[in-house]
Amino acid sequence: RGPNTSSRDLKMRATINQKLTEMGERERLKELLRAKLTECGWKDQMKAHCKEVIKEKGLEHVTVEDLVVEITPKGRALVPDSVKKELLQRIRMFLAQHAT
Amino acid sequence: RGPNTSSRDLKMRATINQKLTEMGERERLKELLRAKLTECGWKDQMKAHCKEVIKEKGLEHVTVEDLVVEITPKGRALVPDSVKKELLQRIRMFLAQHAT
Amino acid sequence: EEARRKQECEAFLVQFSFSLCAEVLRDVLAESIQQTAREQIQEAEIDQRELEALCTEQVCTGLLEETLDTELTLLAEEVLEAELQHIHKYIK
Repeated sequence: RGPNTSSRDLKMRATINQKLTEMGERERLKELLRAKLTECGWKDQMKAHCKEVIKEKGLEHVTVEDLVVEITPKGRALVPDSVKKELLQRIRMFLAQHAT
Repeated sequence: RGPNTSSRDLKMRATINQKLTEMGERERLKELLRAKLTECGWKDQMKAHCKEVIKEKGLEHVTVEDLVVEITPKGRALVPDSVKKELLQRIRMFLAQHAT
Repeated sequence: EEARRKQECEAFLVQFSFSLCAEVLRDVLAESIQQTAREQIQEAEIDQRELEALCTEQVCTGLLEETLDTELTLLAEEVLEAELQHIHKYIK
């Protein structure tokens, strides 16, 4: 890719990002993901995992920060592929409609 | 509450009791309670009640054990709420001051 | 040239889709994990306080009953003894 391609990419990126924000699509994507995470049981699994960690370490030895560090790997791993695919699909649809 | 509540309860009660005993507070609380029971007239009431029971049953038919069984319900019922509250308050204060 | 541009644009959109997807996932997961951890710590703290309050009351009741049992036994012994002595005196 030459320098022109790169600057064109940057320009396109900025334009799409602006559109995503202005049209509220970025927030809607986040909202969709939050809803899907609840719906697929991810949130309940995370709650249960938090409870396990607190029980194991003892409440007096756990801060919110510790807990976040402890549960994050599982939190990432537990997102179903179907949810990721749906999110990607929705992004593609938006781009197909608005990125000309 | 979950199924582990019972063991958690036992553990916590044991910890509280241990703290009270180790630091001599348990004995001090009993002492305070005895003083309060005398002060509020409970002891005099119970003495009178003992005499009534003995009179009613006949001295020759009453043992210490019988008498204790007979007077216990009234003995518990006659403890003023203010005395119970003060005791609880004092335990709470002690635990708050000696929280780990 | 047109075909090349179109191809480049499509490649860009594919790449952009993936990066946006990853970005949304990262943000939402970070926020949700933080929120869940905070809520669960709070819930555990409330639970702990409730348990402490309950156990303190139970210990208080235990201490009260123990003291009452001792006091009532002493009282019963004392009164019974006094009554017996009274009778003995009377008989003599």
